[in-house]
Amino acid sequence: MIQAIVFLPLLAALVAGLGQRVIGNVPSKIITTGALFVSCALSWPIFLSFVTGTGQPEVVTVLHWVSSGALQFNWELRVDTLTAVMLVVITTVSALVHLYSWGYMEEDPDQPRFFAYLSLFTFAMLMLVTANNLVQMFFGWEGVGLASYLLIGFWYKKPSANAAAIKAFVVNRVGDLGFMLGIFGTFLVFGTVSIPEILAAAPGMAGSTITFMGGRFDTMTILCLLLFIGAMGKSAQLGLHTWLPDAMEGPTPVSALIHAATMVTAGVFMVCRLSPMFETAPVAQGVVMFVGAATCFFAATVATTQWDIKRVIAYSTCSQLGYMFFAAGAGAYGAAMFHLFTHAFFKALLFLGAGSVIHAMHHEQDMRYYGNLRKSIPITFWAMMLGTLAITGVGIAGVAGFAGFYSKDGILEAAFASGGGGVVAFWVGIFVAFLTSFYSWRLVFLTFYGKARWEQSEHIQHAVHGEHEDPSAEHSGDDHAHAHHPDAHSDGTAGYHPHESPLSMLIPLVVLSIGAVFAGIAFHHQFIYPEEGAAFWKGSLAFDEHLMHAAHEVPLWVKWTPFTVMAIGLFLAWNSYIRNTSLPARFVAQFKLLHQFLYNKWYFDELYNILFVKPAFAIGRFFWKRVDEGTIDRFGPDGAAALVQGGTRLAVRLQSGYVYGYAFVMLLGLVGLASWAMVNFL
Amino acid sequence: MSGLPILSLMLAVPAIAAIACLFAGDRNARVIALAATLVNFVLGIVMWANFDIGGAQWQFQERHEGLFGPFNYALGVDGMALMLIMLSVFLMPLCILASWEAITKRVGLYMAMFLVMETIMIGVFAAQDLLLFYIFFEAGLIPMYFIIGIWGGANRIYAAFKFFLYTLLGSVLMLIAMIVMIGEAGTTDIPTLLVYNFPPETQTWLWLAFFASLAVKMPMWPVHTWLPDAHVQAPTAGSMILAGVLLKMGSYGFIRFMMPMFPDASGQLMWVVFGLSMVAVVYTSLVALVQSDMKKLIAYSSVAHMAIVTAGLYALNQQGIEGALIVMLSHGVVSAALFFCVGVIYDRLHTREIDRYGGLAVNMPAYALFFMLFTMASIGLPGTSGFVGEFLSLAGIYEASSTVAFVCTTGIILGAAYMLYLYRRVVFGELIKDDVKAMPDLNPREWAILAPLAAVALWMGVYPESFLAPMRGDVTTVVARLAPSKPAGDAHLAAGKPKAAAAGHGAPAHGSSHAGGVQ
Amino acid sequence: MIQLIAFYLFATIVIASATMVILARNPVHSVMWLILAFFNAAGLMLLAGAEFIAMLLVIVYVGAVAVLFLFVVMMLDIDFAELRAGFVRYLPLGALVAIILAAELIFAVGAWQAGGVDLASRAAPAVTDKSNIQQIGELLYTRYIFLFEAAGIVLLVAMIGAIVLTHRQRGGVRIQNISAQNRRRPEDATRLVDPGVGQGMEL
Amino acid sequence: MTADLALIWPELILTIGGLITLMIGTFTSDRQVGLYQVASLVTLSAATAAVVALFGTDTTVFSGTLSVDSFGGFAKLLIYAASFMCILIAPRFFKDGMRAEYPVLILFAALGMGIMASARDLMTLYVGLELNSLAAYVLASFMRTDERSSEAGLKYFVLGALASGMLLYGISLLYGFTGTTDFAGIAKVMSGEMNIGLIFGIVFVIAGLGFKISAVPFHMWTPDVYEGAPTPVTTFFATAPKVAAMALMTRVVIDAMGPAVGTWQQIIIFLALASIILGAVGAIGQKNIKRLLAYSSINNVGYMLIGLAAGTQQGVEAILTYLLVYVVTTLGSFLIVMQLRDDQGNQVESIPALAGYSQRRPGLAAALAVFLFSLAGIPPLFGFWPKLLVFWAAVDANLVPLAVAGIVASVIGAYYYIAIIKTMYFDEKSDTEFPKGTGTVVEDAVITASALWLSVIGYLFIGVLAALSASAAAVLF
Amino acid sequence: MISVGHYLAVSAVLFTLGVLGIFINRKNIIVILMAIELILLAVNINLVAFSAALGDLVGQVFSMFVLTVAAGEAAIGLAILVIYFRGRGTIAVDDANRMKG
Repeated sequence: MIQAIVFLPLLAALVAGLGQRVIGNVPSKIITTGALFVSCALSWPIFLSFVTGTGQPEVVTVLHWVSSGALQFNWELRVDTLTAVMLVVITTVSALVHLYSWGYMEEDPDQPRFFAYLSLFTFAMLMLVTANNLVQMFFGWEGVGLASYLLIGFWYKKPSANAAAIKAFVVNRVGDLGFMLGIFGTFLVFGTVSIPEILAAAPGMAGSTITFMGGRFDTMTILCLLLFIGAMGKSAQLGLHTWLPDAMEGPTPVSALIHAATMVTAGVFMVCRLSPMFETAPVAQGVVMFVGAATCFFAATVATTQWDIKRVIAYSTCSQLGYMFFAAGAGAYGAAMFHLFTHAFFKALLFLGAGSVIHAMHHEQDMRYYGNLRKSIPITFWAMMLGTLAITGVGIAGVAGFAGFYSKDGILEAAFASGGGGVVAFWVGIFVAFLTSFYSWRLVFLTFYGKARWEQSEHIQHAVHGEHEDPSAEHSGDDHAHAHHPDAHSDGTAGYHPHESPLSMLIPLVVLSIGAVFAGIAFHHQFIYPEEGAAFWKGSLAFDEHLMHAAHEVPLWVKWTPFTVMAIGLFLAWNSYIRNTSLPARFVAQFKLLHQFLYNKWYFDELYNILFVKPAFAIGRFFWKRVDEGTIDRFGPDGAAALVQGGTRLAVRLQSGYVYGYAFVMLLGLVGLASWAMVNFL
Repeated sequence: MSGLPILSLMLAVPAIAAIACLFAGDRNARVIALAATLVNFVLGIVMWANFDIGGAQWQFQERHEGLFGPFNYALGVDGMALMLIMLSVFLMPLCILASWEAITKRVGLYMAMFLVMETIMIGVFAAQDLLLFYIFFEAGLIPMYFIIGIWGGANRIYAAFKFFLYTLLGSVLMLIAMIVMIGEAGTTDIPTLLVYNFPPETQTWLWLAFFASLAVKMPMWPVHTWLPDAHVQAPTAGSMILAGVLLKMGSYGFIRFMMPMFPDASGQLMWVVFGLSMVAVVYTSLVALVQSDMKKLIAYSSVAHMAIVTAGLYALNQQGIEGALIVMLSHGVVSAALFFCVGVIYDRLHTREIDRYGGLAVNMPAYALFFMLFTMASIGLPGTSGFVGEFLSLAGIYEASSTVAFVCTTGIILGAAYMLYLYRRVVFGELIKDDVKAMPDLNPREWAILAPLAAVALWMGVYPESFLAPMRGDVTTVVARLAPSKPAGDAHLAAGKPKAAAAGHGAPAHGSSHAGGVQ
Repeated sequence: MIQLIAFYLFATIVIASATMVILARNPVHSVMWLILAFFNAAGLMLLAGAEFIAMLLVIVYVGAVAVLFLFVVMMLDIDFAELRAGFVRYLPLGALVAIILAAELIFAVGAWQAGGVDLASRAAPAVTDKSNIQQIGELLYTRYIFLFEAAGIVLLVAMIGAIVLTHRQRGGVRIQNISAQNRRRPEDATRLVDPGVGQGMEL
Repeated sequence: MTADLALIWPELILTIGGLITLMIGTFTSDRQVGLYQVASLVTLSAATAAVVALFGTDTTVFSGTLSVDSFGGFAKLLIYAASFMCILIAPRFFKDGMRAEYPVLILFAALGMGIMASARDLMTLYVGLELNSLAAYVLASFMRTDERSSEAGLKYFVLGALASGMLLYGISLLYGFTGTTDFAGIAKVMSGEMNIGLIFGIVFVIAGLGFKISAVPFHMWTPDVYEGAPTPVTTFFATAPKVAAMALMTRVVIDAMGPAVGTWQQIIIFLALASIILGAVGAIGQKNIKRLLAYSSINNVGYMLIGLAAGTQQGVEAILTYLLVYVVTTLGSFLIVMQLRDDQGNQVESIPALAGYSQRRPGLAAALAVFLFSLAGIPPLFGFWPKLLVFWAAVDANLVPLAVAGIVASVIGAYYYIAIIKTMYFDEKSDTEFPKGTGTVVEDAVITASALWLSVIGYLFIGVLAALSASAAAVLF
Repeated sequence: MISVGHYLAVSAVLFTLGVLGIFINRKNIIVILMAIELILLAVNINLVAFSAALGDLVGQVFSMFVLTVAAGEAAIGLAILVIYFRGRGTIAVDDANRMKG
């Protein structure tokens, strides 16, 4: 069964990708989407069996892979609770995104390719989560990276998409460098790459030390940190996050699936999967928590200033991933996984909703050109609303709440309960919850409330004037949603009236909305409650029951603070974007530097450009022109050739043609040899 | 099988066909060459099928004492040689096919040169006599010289001379070392020399001489500069075979001679190899990043990959060596494929300037797919051949030194950067140039070349056991031979006081038994 | 004492005239100086007791070689005025090297002493009861017969060489060819023509 | 004495044959080329047969002035074979037909070279050498109306005379300081205490002989003479005298100066390296193929001298093998050079004119490529083998630095060989036509056979060759 | 008393003069040929002196051969000179450089 779940998407991807010209567009779409729905249908029973406690971990070996000395690993599929959680998240979101893409990508000429990529991604992601050894995990890890690369660059004609795709791959590779070194180190220390064996042996290694790159470190700390670098890359943590916002160049369903719900959470998954290792390395845990909190804070601050709807959500994703990491850092892996689980639903929902908005707005992504859309696209509006409620964590402690409420509060409480640095992280988390609320509501208000403002939008004008055949722009489904009203310019619509998206896009919105609303309330017992959690996880991650107990017994104000700050954020957003729309501009004018700093994403891209990209090219050119050609070749082969040529000129000059010259040379030789022999003798 | 001198046969078939090609017309020469290489490929498969994994170290041995005076006509293969011969015979028919239409002048001579090349390559890998090996090793210069010089690009003369003289300069030092070895050990028999213990100080000199030679052949930084020139100027098939097999002769020399014959020197001087490899990985990757010529870019990437090979070999452990061997095979397939990919579009537009292309994904989707696959294989995406080799060798390197492993692993970042940058500029982007628009997608002949390469690249990535199994025993032998002189890795794992094992996932601590990390 | 004086006389003259050989502007003068040098060298050899060689030197060199030189110098129609005088370029360096060479040679031969040689291994010890010429003759026709014959071949080759190089088939020389004269028939020599009127005579 | 005559059959045959040929030439018209050519060829064949018959004899004749042994035999075989080829190819070269003096001089030169190869007395050495030299001077200027030929003769003569002066001076010193001219006697004295006179003698003799083998710095005549002399004569110079002089040098150095190894070894090493490097470097600048082959011969002599520097039997074997391969290669190359004629039938010597030769005359170009790669010592061509043997000998004699230096310099040498191949194969066709039908069947057969032998086939004869050279070299030890 | 050294010194000087004559001379080739004769003369003096000092006749025999060969050499040298002169109309050493490089 697990084989079917994992390999059906691959099969579908191959059929659709390689056979697209044979079987045509629609069959390709049917095959891929169908395969995903089958996988999804097969995954839920597994998950539910773990929820009900009947499921048992199992490992299925598919094929021998590599054995080299002690380094042996096979293609294996592991199913345990952790995997099961991921399975449903992946297959469900993926299936829905497939379905959504029917509508969203309808006009695209390369649909089979798109669907094949999506399925391929799903396969890789499934390989990642079912890995029983680190190398297979790495396979999935890189596989999703490839799929992400392909999908970000799906519109390969757009230079920005290509640049973003390469950026995503390369930045991820930086993380992978850490991951690979981590695997090597793990193998060196434990003599195996099998995850269960490593986890079993990890506690025995606690406190040991190892030399790494000349320094002496605590073994487990260094291993965990190396692996965590991998997680940072994939999960876009501070420092390695720069690719994620750019990744929004890809089609929106991709953002929903890969850059919100699944792939970016792989890092969290990995940390949870290897949580017994992290448990032996408190320093590494501290780093995880610190990085998570920092990312959380950073991304949220940036999100408050962005205008691009997808970028806001992307930074939001980044920020939420930070939450997950500081939960993991605090030792609350269950909470981290829970947030991952709920986040998958509501963030996918937000992205798909944003996609629906973009679709309706003829690929305008700038929120400054939105406004008052709630009436034109009501279903989208409500879906987005639910998603926002979920992400901002609306809920009444002890009664009920949206999905995000349970998971986020779980994290904050666990962080608080873990004490020490966790308390700091808690406060950061609280502040970020406020920011989350602010930027989420800002998004909703800008998009759905106020006045229509899209007359300035170039995209809309293109649509209205029929000049939209801009080949580099997104061009799915753009012929159905507009009518020409050249005279009606005064209402800010420029005569353009957005229409609601087709059914294939709305169904996923609805389904995900259900998840966003109920995922928290339905499963929070299993994920984070001490006793039920332990039974649920069955040791597939390091579930600290004490911590979870403590988390449930935090002071009441701790439980209420998130809600409070959410409300403040909501108020602030309402105040700034509905009640007093000039406020943001005044704020910007007042704090110009701060705004610039945030708006430019803390200048990370510029910094990296100066620190890495430009020097890489400059050094490369230097090595090529100055060292390879200017030094090695010049003094090496070319130098030797020149030397020989010089010798040749000399020899030719010596061969003057004059017989007395020749005689003289002979005499010189004779005298020289005689003198040499004489000196030698004497 | 015992009676059939299959290795001699494999040497003879292309040699005879080469002579036939010289006298046949253009059309016939192509057919003869293809037929001969296919026959050799079949013979290779027969040999592989009959290779007894886990059996005798040397198989298919042939010996004729005294035929050549002081040295012998002695052939035989072990697993490593077998795999490299398979690589050669696999690539040869593809090279012939790749030249089917691209080569129009002096076809007979061209095909003859390739067939001679095949004989030489097989000879290098099958020779069991030191001098016989050297003769084959250096003979490879001649056909390659002609291939670059006659059918190469605009600056072919410079490239051909550089290639010839540079590699010749390298090899001659090895010859002196071989003479010294023969004098010392009193035999030219490679299997005997493999277990002969040279005095340590002699080993150092011999090692250095071999290194000088093989490093050029590999090529290692800083003696790599002939390679970009040779590749850029060589015809497509020439680049394929150069990158595919000829570079492997260098690394084959490492594992066949330097490591088992001079174990003490290898242990002492591994840092030289590591140092140069580290420089090469970073340096050549950065240089590759700024290239505007496709073949040059891939050539520089070859240098980086071969640096992984050298570092992997000199990790002196099972993973490092096996990984390096797989990288050799993988690089043989993948770089050949990449060069062919360049050749495909070069045949259509007659330029290798990256900027002249763009948007090929639109009109050449199949090509784009293959190119993508090989790009990914080149940057070591798991599931492709590149990954298995790189992963194993880097794992091996890590055991020897985490610093070296770190530096070498940065290659995966830079590799991704330059390969994807290349792919983006060639395949992605707008299709706006008219001449590029007119380029048709792959024809059946090109399919026939790319499909097997792709299949092997994936096969090697998903089930590398097929390739690892024949070599395992040989690698074990080498590792055992090197074990006494191998320096300890830099990990220095020191057990601490284990905390009380956490409930639920506590298991008997067994990690400390791996102290030192030697597997 | 006389011997010593004679030696120094001969030695001085031979060196002086040798110097003049290479320095003289006129090649004819050079030949003359050369002849003088040979005579004095023959004198030196007489002093050393090698009468035969001394005579040979005079007969062969002065009588044949030097005269041959003179002959050629005269025969070739050389405009001596045009010959550039000068050995400027190489002279200082050349002279330096030559002086070094001479110094080294003299230093080297100074190392000779009779005791250093194993006289027992001499191939042909000179005896006092036979004349120098007889002893040489006996040696030449026995021990060195092969070389003697080979020397003959050398001279033959020299002769062939000199002839093959310088001998020219002279175009203007008429040699009687008797058989050709005998073979000659009237029809070879005469021709009957019948020219038409006004056509002129074709010769 | 009469018994001795039975052992010098080759010399007798050559002398008598030479005289007969001379007579034929004198008493028949110059157009009877076939007749005296056949006579000379038969003479050489007979002499060769005599050498073969005497092979294995190891004795001395004429009171020890001349040796009859396998070493000399080996050299003579090569000398006679090379002379044979040089007579064979000549008639087509000389437009006015080959004059009878040409084969006669070659025969007498061969006689002289035979004497050189067999000399074991300084006097024999001198006479043999001069016999060869005098003939050679004449041959060099054989095309007396050609200015280049006469200039070549002049230079060869002047420098040759200077060299023989040096040689003689050295000989006189050796004689004076050892009291004998016999090689064995000299060696006996040299095994005792050395003195400065002996050392000068050694230096002067090596210098004089170095001229004959054209070792740097006594090589200066070589390029000019090779270029100026008629091509068959150049062929002759490049082959037979090299063998004779090398054999003579080997014999003198090993037999006579053997014990004074400390003195001559360094000199030989210097000559070897200087020859290798200057030969290679000088060759690169050449546009004339005969001149280039001259530098090539200088270069190759350097390698042989490495074998000599080793001073071991192994080294001598290497020299002999080298000589054999060198002679075959050089003969083959010159046979092709002889065939380089444009559509007017004029000799083409310019290397740039060879551009695209492979497309005009693929067979000849391929053969020339084989010869050149072989000269460069690139395996699998057989030219690699003697080079290997030479280095092998050097290494075994603990002269590793010399071997390394030599082998590195061989890369420079490879440059100019492959440069010609580049011209023939890579360059666009030049304007010069090379019409077919320039070679006789015999010549083509010889070219084909040598090319085949020098490609891999030669390796099959290593065993025979090794046995032959070993038995020859053993004579000296 | 006249020692062998005296002779050898004279011969050394003669040899040197001969050699010098070859390469400092730019006037005409005949002088070069004469210089060669000087060298051979020096050798002969050497041989005779050694012969006398050793009481061994081989030196004198050798000297005879040298004389013989020298005569032949002179003949051939002059013959070459003659044909060279015929071709060029000059015997200046400086002009004999048609081939070089």
